Amino acid sequence: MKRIAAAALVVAVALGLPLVLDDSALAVYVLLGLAAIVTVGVSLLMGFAGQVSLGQGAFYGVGAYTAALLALNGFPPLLGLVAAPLMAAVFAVLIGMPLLRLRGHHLAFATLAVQLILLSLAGQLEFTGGDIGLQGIPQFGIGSWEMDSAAAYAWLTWAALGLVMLVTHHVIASRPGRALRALATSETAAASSGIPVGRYKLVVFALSAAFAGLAGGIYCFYTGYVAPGSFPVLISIQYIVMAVVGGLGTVWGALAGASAITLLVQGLDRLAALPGMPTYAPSVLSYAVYALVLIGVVLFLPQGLVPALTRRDRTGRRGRAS
Amino acid sequence: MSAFLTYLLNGLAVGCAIALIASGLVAIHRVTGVVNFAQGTFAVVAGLCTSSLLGLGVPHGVSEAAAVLLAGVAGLLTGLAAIGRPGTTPLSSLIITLGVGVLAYAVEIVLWGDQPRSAPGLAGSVTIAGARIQTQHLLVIAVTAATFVLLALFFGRTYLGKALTACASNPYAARVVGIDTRRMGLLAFALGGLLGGLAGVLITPLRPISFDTDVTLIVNAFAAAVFGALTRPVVALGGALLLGVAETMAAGYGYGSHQLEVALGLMLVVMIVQASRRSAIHEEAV
Amino acid sequence: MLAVTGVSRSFGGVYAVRDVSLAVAEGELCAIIGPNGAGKSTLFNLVTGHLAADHGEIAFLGHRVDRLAPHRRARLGMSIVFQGARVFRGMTVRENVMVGMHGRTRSGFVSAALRLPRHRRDEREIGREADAALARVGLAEWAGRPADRLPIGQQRALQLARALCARPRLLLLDEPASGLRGHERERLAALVEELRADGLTILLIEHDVGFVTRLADRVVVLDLGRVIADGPPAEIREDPLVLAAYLGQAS
Amino acid sequence: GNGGGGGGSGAQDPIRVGLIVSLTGNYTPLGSEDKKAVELAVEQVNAQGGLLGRQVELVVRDDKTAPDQGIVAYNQIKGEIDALIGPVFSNSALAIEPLAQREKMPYLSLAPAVEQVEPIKSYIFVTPALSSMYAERYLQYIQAEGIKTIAVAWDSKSAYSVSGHESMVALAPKYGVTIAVDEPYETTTADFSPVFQHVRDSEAEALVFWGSGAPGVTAAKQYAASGLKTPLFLTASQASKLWLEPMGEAAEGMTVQSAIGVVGEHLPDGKQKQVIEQMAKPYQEKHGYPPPQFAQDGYSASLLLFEAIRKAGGTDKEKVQQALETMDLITPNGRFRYSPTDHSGLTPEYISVNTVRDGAFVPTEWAREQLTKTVAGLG
Amino acid sequence: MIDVTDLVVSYGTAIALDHVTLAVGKGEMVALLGPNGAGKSTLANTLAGLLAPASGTVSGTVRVEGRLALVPEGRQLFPDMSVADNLALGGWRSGQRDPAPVYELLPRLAELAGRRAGVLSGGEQQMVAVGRALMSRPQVLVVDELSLGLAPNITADLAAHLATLNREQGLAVLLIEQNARLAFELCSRAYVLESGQVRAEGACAELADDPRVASAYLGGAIT
Ligand SMILES: Nc1ncnc2c1ncn2[C@@H]1O[C@H](COP(=O)(O)OP(=O)(O)OP(=O)(O)O)[C@@H](O)[C@H]1O
Ligand SMILES: Nc1ncnc2c1ncn2[C@@H]1O[C@H](COP(=O)(O)OP(=O)(O)OP(=O)(O)O)[C@@H](O)[C@H]1O
Ligand SMILES: [Mg+2]
Ligand SMILES: [Mg+2]
Repeated sequence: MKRIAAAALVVAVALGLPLVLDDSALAVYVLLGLAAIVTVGVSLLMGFAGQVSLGQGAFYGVGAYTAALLALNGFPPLLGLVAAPLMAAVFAVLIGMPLLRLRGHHLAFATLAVQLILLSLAGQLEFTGGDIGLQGIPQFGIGSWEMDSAAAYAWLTWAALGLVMLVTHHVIASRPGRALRALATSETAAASSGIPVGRYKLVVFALSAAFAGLAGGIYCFYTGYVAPGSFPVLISIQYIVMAVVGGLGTVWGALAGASAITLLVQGLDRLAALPGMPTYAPSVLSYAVYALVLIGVVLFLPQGLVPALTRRDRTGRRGRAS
Repeated sequence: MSAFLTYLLNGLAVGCAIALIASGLVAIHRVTGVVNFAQGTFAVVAGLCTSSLLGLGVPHGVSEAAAVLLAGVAGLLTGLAAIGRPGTTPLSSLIITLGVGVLAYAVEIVLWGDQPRSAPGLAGSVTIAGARIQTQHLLVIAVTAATFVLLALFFGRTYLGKALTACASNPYAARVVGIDTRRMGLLAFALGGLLGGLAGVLITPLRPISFDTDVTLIVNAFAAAVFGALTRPVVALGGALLLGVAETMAAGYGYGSHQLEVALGLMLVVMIVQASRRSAIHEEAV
Repeated sequence: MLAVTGVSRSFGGVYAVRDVSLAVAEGELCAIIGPNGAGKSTLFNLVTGHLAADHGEIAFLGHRVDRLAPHRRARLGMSIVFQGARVFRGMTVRENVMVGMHGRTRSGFVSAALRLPRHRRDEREIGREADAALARVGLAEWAGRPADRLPIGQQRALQLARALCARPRLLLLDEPASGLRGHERERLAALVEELRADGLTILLIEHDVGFVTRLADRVVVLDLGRVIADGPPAEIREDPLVLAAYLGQAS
Repeated sequence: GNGGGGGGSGAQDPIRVGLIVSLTGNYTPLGSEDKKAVELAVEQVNAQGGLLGRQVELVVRDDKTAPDQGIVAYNQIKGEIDALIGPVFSNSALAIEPLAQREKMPYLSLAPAVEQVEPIKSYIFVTPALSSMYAERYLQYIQAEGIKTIAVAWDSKSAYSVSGHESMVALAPKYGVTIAVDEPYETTTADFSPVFQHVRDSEAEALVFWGSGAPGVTAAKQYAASGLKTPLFLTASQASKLWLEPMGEAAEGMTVQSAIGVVGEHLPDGKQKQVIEQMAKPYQEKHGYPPPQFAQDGYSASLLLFEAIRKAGGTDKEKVQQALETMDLITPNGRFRYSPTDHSGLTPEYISVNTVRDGAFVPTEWAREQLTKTVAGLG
Repeated sequence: MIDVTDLVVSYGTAIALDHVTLAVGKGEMVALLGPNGAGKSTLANTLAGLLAPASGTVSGTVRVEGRLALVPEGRQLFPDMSVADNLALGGWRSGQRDPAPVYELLPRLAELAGRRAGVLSGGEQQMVAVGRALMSRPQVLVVDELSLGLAPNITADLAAHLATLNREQGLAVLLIEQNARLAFELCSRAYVLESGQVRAEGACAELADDPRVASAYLGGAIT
């Protein structure tokens, strides 16, 4: 009961915030929501199914380019937004078929390589606008209604995040979710229980890609511009950091991690921009302080933020059981 | 023919430079199970440090040695952060090394500024059977060959090397037989630092180094190291050479703007073929 | 029910299983014994599909299964309890056992994500079945605990519950009693007898000769990858080949 | 300055200029130079009593070399600034562009991408010379040197060199030049021997190398070691100590383009030289090295913006935009003449072609003549 | 050799050993019985210094570096190293690196010397684990399951060998063993641990007569 109340509170705050935030805070709010969407996928993939992807940014990019290209070619934006996650998922299935034979670090490298290759291609191909990217993407809208306020994008983003979290929550607590968690420990034992390991890995890979693709679709309409520079490899690593900091293996961890990292980065940025800061303030603050906080959190809360906050609750229960 | 040889030799040299960074990754992972994302940083620190020392008039040799030692110390400090606290999982350690890499940006910018630096190395070039290659490249090849022979002997043949390997193979068992895994881990990080530093001082004359060059360095090295399952130096060397030669060959035979795709794609294919030969039951076997 | 014909498997020059043929009849409890490294576990892996045979045929319920993936064979009704503990980390005991039902239910990602009625129905059934299996192996009061923190004995019981949850036709047990103490061993034996009485076909690997003698209808002895003896327990205990290779002067 | 002497201007609000550049991430080395230069320009104008009697205040934000962070930064400051000097990373610049245009924010971009001003958006202006100008200038030089066949190497991952290469291909026939070898490479390329090998096997009389950052040094060093006799022509990205220092002796005799500001000391006295020195001297004093190209871009952008505000007589955004569109100003980058049909303002005449001599860039004979002609008209 | 007084060990909030007092004298072989989850492995790990006690003391020769060897629960080999290397590392403390004596005892291991330990069969791994512990020439050996997965003849050989070492070199042994009969045959004394507490202790002969111990550990039709 307490959990439902807490969740309801979070939802109310999330939906209420766009009403009170100004444009600059809204921009952060939207990007935070988008990062959280991708991170939920990373958390599902890593924390539950035990597969590592260092190339989640690639799916983000595929989603963004898909929506952008459709919109620029005159298709309705809604179609672009629906196609973004689908295309990302299809792409994930295509590359996943060979790549998911790899495990652990090999898979991590393979996904990283895919992102590098994709970025390289996007930077050179004609129809993706090369290194300059695609400009002038129309606003999102349905029919004649056009979405042109940042608050509307915030709602869209956070509604998508809510959807993604709900789907994830439903999946992990069900038959397919248990199968995913099982194959993370032992593929052989999972197969012996009748789980089609290869297919499940592919599906979860595609699902997490679809999340990233959805975020990418929203991103492209929100910024009106996509370019290879929007999806650097570092962004994929950032998602993993967010998932780990928030706590792998919990749905809320992704949101907590994305929020913590985004707000930390923005906070340090504001601090560095204060008048009277020395010239090296931006680099020192955004590198050194960020790094120290990150190291501190990982060292002292190795399970991540959410498990650390809810631990008391759980140890209590375990104590009673024994 | 001489064109082919040129591409081959230069590709090998490029691969060797990658291999040197990869060697540190392998050394650290083999002992601690940690993928050290700060490995590129060690090279950058050493590179920047050499350029400063040379600029101050410190002679060649001394500058490079000092820089390599400094990188070794950086490695040790990284190790203290990454594995010093008991109970840190390899994934947490990985994130910590990422953090250390970012922290290093700040230190490097304050000490050396944000502009790229370079250092003079061996000038000139050598002609081998009609193929020209920079002298510095030859030096890289020679040092890499020596390093890998020593590493392979150390890990494969010496008792200490085996004890180090045991630490990551099964940390609990290592403690059962009395190996101090933490101390061994720190030793590995220091070794990784030295290897990274060695790579840094050799590369700096070839390409300018700035605080964020570590990303480029680590990506290639990671590819090579993963090729060797992050534990086998000689296979990692093979991966690095494959990467280097594939790049120059791609450029040489008409895919100059798709070098990266060709090289990475080739590595992926080889890895997937290797993987489909193994079955899950063996990988899970304890 | 299970027919293994002329199956071989080698690992880089080491013959783990060579030219083994074995037929198990419906309802039979067949034990496989043999020295360490004789190829018993390898044979199990070949039967369940975790390893591919170099030569030979395997038929189950009249179908050739050699080319089927492990999960397909599981769905046909094979369940295995591995030699090593393979519990799923990060899941509770009950969830671990629920995984066993996977092959017998159908609701997938879509119905889970949308919480369709079918999903609810399946979840209820899975839960019921898992609880029954837990009760049967005596793990009912451990249901909510994280599975990876269980003591060895309970982990073995958990694996058995998971296997039972799949309602198999053929159950393969690889040293199920190892690590169990007198009391628990006794309970396991009783459970196996009960399962057999229910008509389940069982293949059992075990080094505890007493355990085998009590339970098995038939004992197959492997040595160096080959079958060296096959017969009722009493006969096997006297077999000079078996005495020399396996039992030693101990029995 | 015409706003000098306004001692009592403290009562008036300062003029607030936004500056979004990369202070972290890949483009830090460029962004930090831009920042230094803009700060210098602001200091100078304030020391002269400010603009229209008002002090100029700089509001700096970091785009972290990422387009989305550029948008965040812009949203943060758009309410408080009167005009914007924008990112050096073209992806960031292009991401901010539609927002600035929609909100009628006068915006001087530091990124050289031609897409910013083609098609023209009324509030968007570019300060660095476009790569097409550098391409044309080189072709003029090549024609003057009597070279007929060239090889071109270009970084296929850099928009700047991709468009430079395209312009060169498009303009070559006009100057009677054939491109015999057309050689793409990648920013991460570590070995250029294939490029040199292909040039060696061809008829090319010169190799024009498009690229910036690390490849510029790596390739030039390897060129020196390769024993290739075909002369190497480098573009303006190499015209700084960042390239000269690591090259050392090996750079001697190589041909390098640059903006006019780099060779200020070789110009005849006059307005252009004066403007260049107005920046170069204090910059050198403050930071210990001559201003690199990016610094000159930043400084030029500041001068253009200040002049526009002066002409507009205030910070009314529409008036500033109009002032920019009729701008005619001499800056360290040369003479800018923006017009409603030209938002990049520069022409190839303000580009020099130099040889490296004793570790410094010295205009070639041809360039010296050309530049003298160019500046003669400026007074 | 081993002196444990009032030992308490816990995992987080769960107490695994609750004021355990126990001793193994020089040249003594002592059995440790108890149901699954009693805390036997926890005790073994604490003796080997791998777990820190929450309170209480562990003293005796155990504390002297290199005098105690442990055959850990679950074998715990170095899976991707060869059998020979696994054995050699067993001698890390003692400096003994020649596995010949172990090969003599367990000839099967000599055949497997070059094989990766991770791909061995369960029983073969157990042999390596026991061999590795013997490599360090300990004065005290703590065995967490001796016969686990071993063929009867091998178990018998090993038991005989331990008895010989005990007789000839005064090796002290703390034996945790699933087969209580075997344990009682081999040892002179035994402790019974239940729920982290010592419930019974005494000479094996006496304990075997205790009806509760007999029914729980020796009873039934199964041997
Ligand atoms: N992947 C592998 N590579 C090499 N050898 C292997 C591999 N798997 C098993 N073996 C070898 O094959 C032989 C048979 O192993 P298996 O596990 O089937 O034995 P087992 O009869 O189950 O023995 P135990 O009773 O000890 O469990 C052993 O000698 C083992 O070392
Ligand atoms: N890492 C751990 N974290 C939490 N609890 C643990 C852990 N390891 C063991 N326990 C608990 O401590 C208690 C004692 O476990 P221990 O492994 O010592 O038992 P044991 O007597 O060796 O059992 P077995 O006969 O099955 O080997 C058990 O209740 C177990 O669940
Ligand atoms: Mg076995
Ligand atoms: Mg135990």
